[in-house]
Amino acid sequence: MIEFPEIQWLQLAPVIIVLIAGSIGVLVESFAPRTARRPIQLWLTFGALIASFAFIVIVAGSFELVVGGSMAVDGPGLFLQGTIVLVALLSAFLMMEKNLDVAGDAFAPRASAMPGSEDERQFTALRYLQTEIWPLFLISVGGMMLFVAANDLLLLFIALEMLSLPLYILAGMARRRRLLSQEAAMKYFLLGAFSSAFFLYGAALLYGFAGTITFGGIQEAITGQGSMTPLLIAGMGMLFVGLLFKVAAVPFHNWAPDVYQGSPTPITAFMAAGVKVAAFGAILRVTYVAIGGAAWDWRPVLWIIAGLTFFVGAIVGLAQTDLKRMLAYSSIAHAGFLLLGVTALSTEGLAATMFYLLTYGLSTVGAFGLLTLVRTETGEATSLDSWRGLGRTNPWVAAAFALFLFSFAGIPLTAGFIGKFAVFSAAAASGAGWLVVLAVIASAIAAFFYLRVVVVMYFSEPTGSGPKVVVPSWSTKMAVGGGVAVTLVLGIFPQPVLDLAQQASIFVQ
Amino acid sequence: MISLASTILSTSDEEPAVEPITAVVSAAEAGGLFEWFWLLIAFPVFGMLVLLIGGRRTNAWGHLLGTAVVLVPFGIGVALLIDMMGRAEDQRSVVLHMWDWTIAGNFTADMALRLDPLSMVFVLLITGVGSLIHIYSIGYMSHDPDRRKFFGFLNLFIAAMLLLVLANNYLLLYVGWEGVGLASYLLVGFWQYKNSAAVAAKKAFVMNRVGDVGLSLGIMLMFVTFGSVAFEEVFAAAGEADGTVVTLIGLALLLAATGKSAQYPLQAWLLDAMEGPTPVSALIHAATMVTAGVYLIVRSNALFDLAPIALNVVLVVGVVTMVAGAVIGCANDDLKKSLAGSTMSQIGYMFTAAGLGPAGYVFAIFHLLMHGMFKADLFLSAGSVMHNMNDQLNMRRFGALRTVMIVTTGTFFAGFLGITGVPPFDSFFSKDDIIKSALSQNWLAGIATIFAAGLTAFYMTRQLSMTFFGKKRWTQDVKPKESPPVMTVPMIFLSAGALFGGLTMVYLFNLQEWLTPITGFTPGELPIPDWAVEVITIATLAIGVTLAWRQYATRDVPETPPVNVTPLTVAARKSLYADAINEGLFMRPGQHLTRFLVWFDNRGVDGIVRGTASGVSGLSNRLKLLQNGYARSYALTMVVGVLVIAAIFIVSRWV
Amino acid sequence: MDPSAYVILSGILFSIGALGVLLRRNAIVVFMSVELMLNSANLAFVAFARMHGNLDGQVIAFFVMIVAAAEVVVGLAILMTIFRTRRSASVDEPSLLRN
Amino acid sequence: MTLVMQAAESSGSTGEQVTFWICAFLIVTGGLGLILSRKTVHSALFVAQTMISLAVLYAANGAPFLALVQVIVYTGAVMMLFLFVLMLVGVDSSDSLIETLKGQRVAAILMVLGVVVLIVASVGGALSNSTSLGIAEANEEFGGNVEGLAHLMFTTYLLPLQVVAALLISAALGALVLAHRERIGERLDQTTLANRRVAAFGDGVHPGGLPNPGVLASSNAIGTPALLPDGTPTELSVPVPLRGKKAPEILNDPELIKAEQAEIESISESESAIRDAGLAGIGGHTDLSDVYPDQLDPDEAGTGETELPPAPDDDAKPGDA
Repeated sequence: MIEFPEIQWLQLAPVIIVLIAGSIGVLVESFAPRTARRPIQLWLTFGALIASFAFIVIVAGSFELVVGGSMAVDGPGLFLQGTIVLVALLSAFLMMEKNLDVAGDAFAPRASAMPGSEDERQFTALRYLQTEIWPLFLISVGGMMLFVAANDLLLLFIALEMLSLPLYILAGMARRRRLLSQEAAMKYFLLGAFSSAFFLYGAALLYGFAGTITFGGIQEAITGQGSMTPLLIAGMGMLFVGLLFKVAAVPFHNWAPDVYQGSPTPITAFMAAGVKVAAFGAILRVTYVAIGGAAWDWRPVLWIIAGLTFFVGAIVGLAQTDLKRMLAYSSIAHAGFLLLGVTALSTEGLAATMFYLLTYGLSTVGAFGLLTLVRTETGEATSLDSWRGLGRTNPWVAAAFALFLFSFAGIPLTAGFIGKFAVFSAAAASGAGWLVVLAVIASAIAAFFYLRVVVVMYFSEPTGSGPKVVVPSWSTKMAVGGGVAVTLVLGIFPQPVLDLAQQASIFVQ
Repeated sequence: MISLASTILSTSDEEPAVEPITAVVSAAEAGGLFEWFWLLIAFPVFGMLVLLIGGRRTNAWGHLLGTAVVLVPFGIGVALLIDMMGRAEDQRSVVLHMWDWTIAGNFTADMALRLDPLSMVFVLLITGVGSLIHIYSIGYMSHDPDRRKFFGFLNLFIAAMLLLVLANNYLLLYVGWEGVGLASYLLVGFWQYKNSAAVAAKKAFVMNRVGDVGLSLGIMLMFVTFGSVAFEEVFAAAGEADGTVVTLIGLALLLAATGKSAQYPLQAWLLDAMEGPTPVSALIHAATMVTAGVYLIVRSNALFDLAPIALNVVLVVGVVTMVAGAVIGCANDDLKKSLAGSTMSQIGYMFTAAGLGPAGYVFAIFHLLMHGMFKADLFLSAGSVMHNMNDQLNMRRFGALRTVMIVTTGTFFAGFLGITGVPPFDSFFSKDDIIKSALSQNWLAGIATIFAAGLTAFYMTRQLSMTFFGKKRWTQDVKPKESPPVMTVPMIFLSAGALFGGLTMVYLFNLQEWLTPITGFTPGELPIPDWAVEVITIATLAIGVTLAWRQYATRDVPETPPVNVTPLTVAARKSLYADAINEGLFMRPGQHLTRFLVWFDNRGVDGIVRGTASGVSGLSNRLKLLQNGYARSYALTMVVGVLVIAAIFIVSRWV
Repeated sequence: MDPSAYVILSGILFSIGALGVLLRRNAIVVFMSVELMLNSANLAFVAFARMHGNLDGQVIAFFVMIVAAAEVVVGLAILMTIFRTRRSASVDEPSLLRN
Repeated sequence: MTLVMQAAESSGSTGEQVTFWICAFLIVTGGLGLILSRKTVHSALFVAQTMISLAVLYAANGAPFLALVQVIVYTGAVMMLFLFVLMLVGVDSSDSLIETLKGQRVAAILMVLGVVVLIVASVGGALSNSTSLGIAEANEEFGGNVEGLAHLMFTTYLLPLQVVAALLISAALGALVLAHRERIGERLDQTTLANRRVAAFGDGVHPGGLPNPGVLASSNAIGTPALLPDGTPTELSVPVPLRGKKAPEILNDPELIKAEQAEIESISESESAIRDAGLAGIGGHTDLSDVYPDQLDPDEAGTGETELPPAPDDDAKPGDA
């Protein structure tokens, strides 16, 4: 007789709400009349995200494994789930923007219509919008929330695919420059599937090593390890490939600039922020809970990868002239700094990394949001030249972008500074002082390319004709404003959130 | 330089003749009037916010508000000074806690302000000179449509500078440090429509960033080593720390200081920064911001005392800049740029003094204070000239201005007396102290200071005579007249400072005694008698003045620079080839590194692979490799990554 | 029989799959290679399940099949959109995005 | 299957050995075949071979359920999907096996060899003296392999089972979004097309098929016009490029030639009218508002920058000339 495990509905509610809303969204697509779909989807999406956040607040303080131990509901999980929901909210504000493009939102009217075809022209003329993006988006958010809470390798793998598959699709749905967008989807899918094969094989080897796939079980097997250590090492290495791919760590970073550039910008924002938060959540849980006992083995790996990552990100970023690509390299560099926090393997390191993720995630969405504003007739103008003299022509846009760049560069009184400081000091305390010195140098290098943009915006003559800043609707303003607010407030009064991260920094075993 | 450094090392080990006074670092809690010293910062911040947010609505009265919010802190500063003077020596340092800034679990940066005799001196300098320059700017900028914005930026600068000197830890200091940098860029680039101004702002921006990297590195190292960045805790813990680390911190701070104070090798931006409005040059690039580096070093004296190597580097940097700046000052025909060279040289004096360790910290600050007054005076006078000569700055087009600009001539002459060190004016005291101190510690540095004093006399006499004496060499269209009182009155005040500041500080106030609790003081022993030093110095001055006077006042000055000149003059005119050196030394290698890494990331992997595959093939094949963006290449990189990870595992476990 | 034989076979299969991804340009072949890699992981799971004497490995293999099926669907859909636009199934063809 | 199962039960038997080596051979050759085949369809068949061999090995390892699922899902569904797409893309599409990325091939082989060495070494090192517990006991615990799996799926792995549903939904939805071509406007069924053709007949466009060249004529060469029942030749039956070139006996008279040429002009115009009518709405150059005026939502249609172009001129009446 099967005894069903107890299902902790309350603790599961944040995830379930999002996933169910996504499923309902699919039904809406099937049954609601076409004109009613968008409002229904918007209500559904925002309602689900807000309700999910509310439930996260309600269950805050939970500390248990639920539904037979597959999933952990604990401080880090909930903190990062909250972060993901906030990132998703801001991204959703960007996705619903309809005022920027003369033809509608940032997505192709029908992704199935061939670029440049008569069909596409007709769909555009009819002002069709692809409302299926919303259920896809929600399922991806749900996957991310599971990814940071998964407590065994199977759920981890499923969550990985769940967050990725919708993103592969969404990446290929840009309204403008569709060939680039489709190419981005193709590359992202191909390399993503390749990396998840490595991930899965690593999981198989870890299962072979431990005889179980729960994180706790693997940890136990490590403490009592016998002759099977080679399996553990190989398993960890291949697992890392999958996880490091998602955070775009060097040498698994190649996809990021291409995919970020090709995807519709709201999706790039969601990808750059959300996937990074989720993947780092998973990396943290895996390293702390499952293979913490083998830290002696994997720490050097992460140290070297972190060093490579922030140096390549910072140095190659210098040569970029496209802002989207530049932000991609910036995100690579940030992945390096975050990995440094992971290697700390301490409560401080955990809290610092989570705080960093929160600030980085929200300001990244804001920064990409600003990229959608500067446009020409044919879409966004993301080359650095298009932003010349913006400080004079559009002081607010320039100021907000400068603030984000300052935060990315880690200049004091911005949230980025606090995050970097916290991560660096935690890493230094764990004995990676030399790497912290390198990281400071790398962030100084990175500061050059951030500040170059500031210089271009403020000290260059605006180009007379060419790209213009389009006035967005309230929703983009919300997204950018949210990013600005977080960057400023957490830069000056980080205390409460730091305390929260500190309190939340214990994993349930 | 090695011989110089070793000389310094050998002398600094000698036993001091008199018992040294060590620095006191502990501070009392704020109380009474002292609880309110945060208002010093609050006023200019308020002014800035009103002016920048208010926009055009504040056009009518913005400049008045901007001036008032600096004048009031000056009043507060004077009141605080009187209060402080009434206190016992160990009660003069106060700390005001604002809020705790927890940055990582175990680390709390106490966001606190600190007022002690050292910062008191700076507060008065900043607000005092600042007020006068604000008043002067009312007249100087009266025709500019964006005058209120200018005042907003000036207020931002004053607030950031006050924060810099009032911070109680390096982190808050860093905030102020970035703030003055920001204000400086904004003000240098204020006339953005001038391309040269925009370029200059960019240059200042980039070179300052190099220095700022030093500061952030130093702060990070401090935190890693001492677990804190507060002055008192760092200084207390520095004694137990590893000497190498302290030396590294010292060098990092020095890098920051050279960037901000335009010392070699990061000096090049200062001359270009003269593109900014003249009040900016006077306030930021002469009196206050550029001296922040000196403040940083003197403030960190407890660290530098433990790092003799770093201190020696400070000395070397100081001596080099002191002489080089003076040479640039001698050759430049642009009045403001010549003054900028002089500023570099004078700050070089301060660095030299600071590099002497406890024997010189006090004199570095003393000279800094004097310099703040006479250099501001000189710049404002230069601005007055420029204002009336249709914004020309070429001294070869001046001459005989004493006939039409009597007040300006007087104030410039007062500045001249102040800077050259004619007894009994400002530099006579401060420079004399530095020369003596240098001679007592290191005869080479001492001789350099005397030589630089002679150069100072030469270039100042050159400026004075080319501008105000000799024959008229004006262009057709200028009709110079005296500036309005709103400009001349501040100049007169500053002249008074330039003339009598030294006397006051020595006989009435006794700055040396006032500062020693903070900086410590170790008197040195002179190798030759006191009077002999003074006689030699004054003789050198006299030679400098005479040479310049004969060259530029008694003979005709050609209107175009002579071509057949010595190589030294050519070098000096080109700012000692600073730009070329910078380009060769920093920019080129940086670009090459970047290009190489980009190339490596894109094509290097393929390139290596190809090499193993088919050996060395022709360049034509290589060109095909330049295309990438192929998913399969990316996948290959990932597999390489797998092997890299495996290699690290194997190496770290079994090797 | 010794489980290591099965796992080594799976390792070889995995590598063949990886090689296919690296060498073939036709996107369909590349996808099939990825499927091969996933299948090799399944073989390892099944062999390890037998070694450890529990069914967890088999359940995971089952789930992997589901996920792989979903992945194939998405991948082929993306491939079809690209094919419709460019009339080519080569993964090298789309290389507009690069430095 | 039963044989294989029995082989598995008696662990270490020669039966399993034989099974393993045969399947291993098939698996590896299948994999290599995938890589080395020029034709994509051959690759697919090789993959199917590998998949089925794998199913056998699953069975040998005491996983009969998985073996069946492997056959049904992979060879049955996934491979069919692959083949289906293959047919769409072009079944005889073959890859040139020349490597375009310099050094990619050698590097890939070297790197992958490295990976093989690593896996084999670590697995060999770890499992060299391990003991296998055997799956038989676990299979029997709940009365069978399927029951055992079901038990795990509905207890320990309940949550993965539930969320995998969302994954499938998103995959299906995603594929629909990319692949489903939505129809705008009315469906072009036979009735509509016939009605349209008849309506065009009213304007003088011939509704039916055109007569073939040479019908009832003396020669069936492609340039010879057909004869109408009354015996007059009709140029309509001759392919357009050939018209007017080959009609030696009939069209010698210049008067007749002139008349004939006038007719030809009117005919080619009427033909283009036919083409327009037939292709409207399928992707020709006809405007949408003209063909489906009722589909335009007045609220949404008129507001955009992408204004619809003006209606085309309907004046191209065939009979005008």
